Amino acid sequence: MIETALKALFILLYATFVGFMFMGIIRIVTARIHRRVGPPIYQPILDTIKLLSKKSNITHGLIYDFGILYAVGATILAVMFIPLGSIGVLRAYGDLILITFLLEIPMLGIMFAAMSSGNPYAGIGAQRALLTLLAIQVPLGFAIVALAEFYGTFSTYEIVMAQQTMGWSIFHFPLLLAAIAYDLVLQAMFGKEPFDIMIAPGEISLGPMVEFGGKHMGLLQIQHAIALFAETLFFANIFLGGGVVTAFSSSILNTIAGLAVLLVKQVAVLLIATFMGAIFPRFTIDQAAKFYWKWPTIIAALGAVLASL
Amino acid sequence: MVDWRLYEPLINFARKRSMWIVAFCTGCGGIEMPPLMTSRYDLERFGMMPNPAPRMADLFLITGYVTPKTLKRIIITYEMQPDPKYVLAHGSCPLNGGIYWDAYNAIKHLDKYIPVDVAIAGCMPRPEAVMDGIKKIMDLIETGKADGWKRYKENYEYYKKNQDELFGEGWREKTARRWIPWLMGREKKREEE
Amino acid sequence: MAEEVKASWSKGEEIVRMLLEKAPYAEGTVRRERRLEFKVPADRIVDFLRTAKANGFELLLQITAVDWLKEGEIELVYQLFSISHGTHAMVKTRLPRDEARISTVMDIYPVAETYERDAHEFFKVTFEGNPKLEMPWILEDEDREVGVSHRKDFDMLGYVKRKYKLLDRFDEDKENYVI
Amino acid sequence: MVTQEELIREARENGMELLPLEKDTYELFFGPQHMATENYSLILKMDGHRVVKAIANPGFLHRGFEKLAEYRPWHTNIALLLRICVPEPDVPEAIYSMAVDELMGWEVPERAQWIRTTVLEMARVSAYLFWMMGLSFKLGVYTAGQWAAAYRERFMALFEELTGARVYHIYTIPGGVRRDIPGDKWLRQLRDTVEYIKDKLKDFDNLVFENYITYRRLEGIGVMDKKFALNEGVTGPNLRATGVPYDVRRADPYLLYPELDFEVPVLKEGDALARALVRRFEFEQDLYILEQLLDMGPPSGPYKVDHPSLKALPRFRVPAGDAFAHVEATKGDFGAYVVSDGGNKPYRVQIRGPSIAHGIRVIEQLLVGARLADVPVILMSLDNCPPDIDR
Repeated sequence: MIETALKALFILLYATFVGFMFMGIIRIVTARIHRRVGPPIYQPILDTIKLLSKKSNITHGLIYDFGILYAVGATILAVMFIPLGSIGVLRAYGDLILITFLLEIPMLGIMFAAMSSGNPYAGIGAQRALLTLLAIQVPLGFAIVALAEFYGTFSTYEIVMAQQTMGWSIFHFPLLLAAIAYDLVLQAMFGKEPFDIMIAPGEISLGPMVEFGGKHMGLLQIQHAIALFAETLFFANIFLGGGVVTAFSSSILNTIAGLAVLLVKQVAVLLIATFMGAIFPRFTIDQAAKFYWKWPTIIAALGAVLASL
Repeated sequence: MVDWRLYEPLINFARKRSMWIVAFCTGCGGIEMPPLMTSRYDLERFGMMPNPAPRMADLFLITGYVTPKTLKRIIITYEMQPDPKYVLAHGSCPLNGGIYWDAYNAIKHLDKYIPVDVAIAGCMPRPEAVMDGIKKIMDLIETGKADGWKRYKENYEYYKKNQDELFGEGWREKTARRWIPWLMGREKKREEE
Repeated sequence: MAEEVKASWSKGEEIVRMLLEKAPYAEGTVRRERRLEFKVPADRIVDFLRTAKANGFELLLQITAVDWLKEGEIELVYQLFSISHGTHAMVKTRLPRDEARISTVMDIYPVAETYERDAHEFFKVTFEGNPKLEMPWILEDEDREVGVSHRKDFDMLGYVKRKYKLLDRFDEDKENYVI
Repeated sequence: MVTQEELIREARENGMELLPLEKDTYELFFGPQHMATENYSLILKMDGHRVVKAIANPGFLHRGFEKLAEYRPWHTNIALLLRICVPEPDVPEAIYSMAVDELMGWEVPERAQWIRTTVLEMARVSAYLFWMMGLSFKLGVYTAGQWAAAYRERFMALFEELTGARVYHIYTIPGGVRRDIPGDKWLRQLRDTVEYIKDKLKDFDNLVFENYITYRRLEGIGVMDKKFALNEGVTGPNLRATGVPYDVRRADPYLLYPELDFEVPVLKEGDALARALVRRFEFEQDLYILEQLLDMGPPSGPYKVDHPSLKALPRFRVPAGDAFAHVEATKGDFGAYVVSDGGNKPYRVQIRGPSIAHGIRVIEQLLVGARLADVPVILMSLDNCPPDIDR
């Protein structure tokens, strides 16, 4: 029992810290593409400390506070379900679908809070966020179905283990298609161009986040960090082979090596998203929905069909 | 109870190195903001970035002259920002009117209406001068001397008196309602017919 | 030299002659190459602008109001530009200063609505038929009530002193200062 | 439970008026504290994400230039009037100086004309780079925007060496320019910069102007036709995007433009994409003009008129009369109307900014039916500059 609690604590701390580093990496890499120096890598941590230390001079009621906690809680729960190398706390038979679902829940929490603030920009942002969620469901579902068909299981842990013998998922053609579709979906989950429609600073002033100040925004930053970690980790696990290392005799060394392998894969996923975000303008919401229901859906569906054959 | 004063240096360091700016071009100094934020002078090195929403911003850059019409919005935006917040007046015009010293529609002394922490003189101040001003405000934050937000609370009567003298009593409601008849106008006429 | 200048002016003279034939109530002169000037009585301005638009003056660039305090008149200058002729034309008309009323030219050049709002705000010229004159434009309501305008008799320095509570150094005679 | 009638009656008794709210629409205050508008406000009535009605609310930048100019001597006004157009402050200087030149009856020396033309073209190029930055930021291609802002800095440095100031140059004065070109080194630097920017133009093409998503975003929004544009006083690239080849540099030539060889790009579609592309082609033409000017080289001679009144500026007087001068700015037709009564101060100065036509009626009409996401893009494609409107 204590061991599990310690594991959970470790996962939480590790996810938060690495998530913040990921946010720093995104900012630095973006700055280098812009030919700038960019902030130090620990900048997001400073931002969060500052935001948490601010005084709140306004609140919009219970839902406004609760929505944020809901988002943070859902993200932490998602992290607990994803196998982190050989460390895992919660495991369920159908956790492939569960995790996919849990990774989208935070958006709903943010939306509750945004809607209760009464700011029209937040309302528009929440509408856009909902539509984006709706748009990414279809390709996401097909990608998950392709995985489940190929490996014959809904368990993330078993998929990771199967990849150790069969090779990474992306080396199988049907799953490569699913991975491409999932990567396009990730772009929207990270909130990067061309699908950063819900925040769109030049259009609706950060959308749902427009009313959050001080501690609310600080908690959202933490949530964002953990979510970034969870999303990249999930992708690395199901498509890039996960981080299971059995080369060393000591299990601690194996774990550390597994984490390092995972870290490299996660950063790779992150960099692809950053590079894509740097060169594309933003879609409008209707164009984005049409796009998601067209190309990624076709690709993912093709993958699912090929996987089941 | 946790003694938060223990963490004061860390918090002050975070506040100093992570100032988010309200994206509000109040005057011609707005033209120097893009060079400051982009590749040439890159203020993101110091953790500063423009933020579209005033609710999570710390630093209010008053870029250039301020007209009464803008000042109303500046005051409202300033009051929307959560404490602690800092104001940096950019250029000669917020100091004493600058080149608009006899203009009927430019504020002459900004610090009568909202507290100003650091003022940068010049028209227009070079980006280096702005960076110098930002360095100054960072020092002030570290030593806890950037207390404009406290002054605004303590001397609210004084600031409110000056604001009311300039705009007339009840200017907030008046400004908020000013456009309602024109937005609704056409519909109202149709009902009368 | 003089003949060359004359030759380049001849096109302008042609346009003036053509317009004056259709609008005999106006006076027209050629100021220089590509600059024409017309003087029109205030009650015929709509007719004249309609004629001008039909004859190639497509763009209305600005409506300028000039306050001639000594004469007690306000001069309105309609800055027209003709893309087909490549010529700028000023159409000038004069109104009495106390009761500056003129009919709008919105139905000829719709953009005049904006310019007329501007002239109404700063020179208190009333354009009959413009629905948006009373709409808030640049000035705030409290300034409008006090009577801020760009007319020559508006005491700007006194107003600034009263409004912003400035020091006495602004009393210096501004006629005599040295740069 | 309180009924609606009771509420209205209670409000009337307390001296208030309740206006009927519509259920389907809501009001959105777009600016002035907004990233897409530069201290300019739009009041939008929205139905979902479509705009039903738009009202422009200018005046946040009004300083009363036209009144202030009557209180300042002729030369001091240059330091004042150039603040009207912040992205290209050389244009108000140039038109005011040209109008005063006409009143004085001065023929500006050739060297001064060359310098003025070069400065105007440099201002155009830097303003276009600034516009590219704005468009990229509004579209979301932050990379291109950052690059454009960095390239603009090269022109800022050149301006600084020529005039001594980065933004407000106060360089063109009646009768010529304030000081001479610093030397051949500056000309070489200008040529290098022009070649560098020309080289980098293809990066912008790849990132913005040939990008599939840009086309999707810009195509078919904010459409104007020829008749509408002429009626609404639209000038500059916005008018040329509707198929009217009106360029002040061709229609009413000034300075050295009659001797220069350049094209006036014209497109017919009249939508935001056409406006953006016209600007992009003009940017190329401006670089070409700068190259031509550099090939021509500055003619020798004085850089300003040799006139006794220029030596005692407080006594500088202008004969009575009026003059109109206009130039082609990146935003459109920028004009100045100057009236003198023979005194040492102007009797009346009116500056005609192109945005006074674009920013009020045109925007109010183009925005009806647009999506909220298109609002910043339409604003940017018209290159609306609020200080022009407010003055």
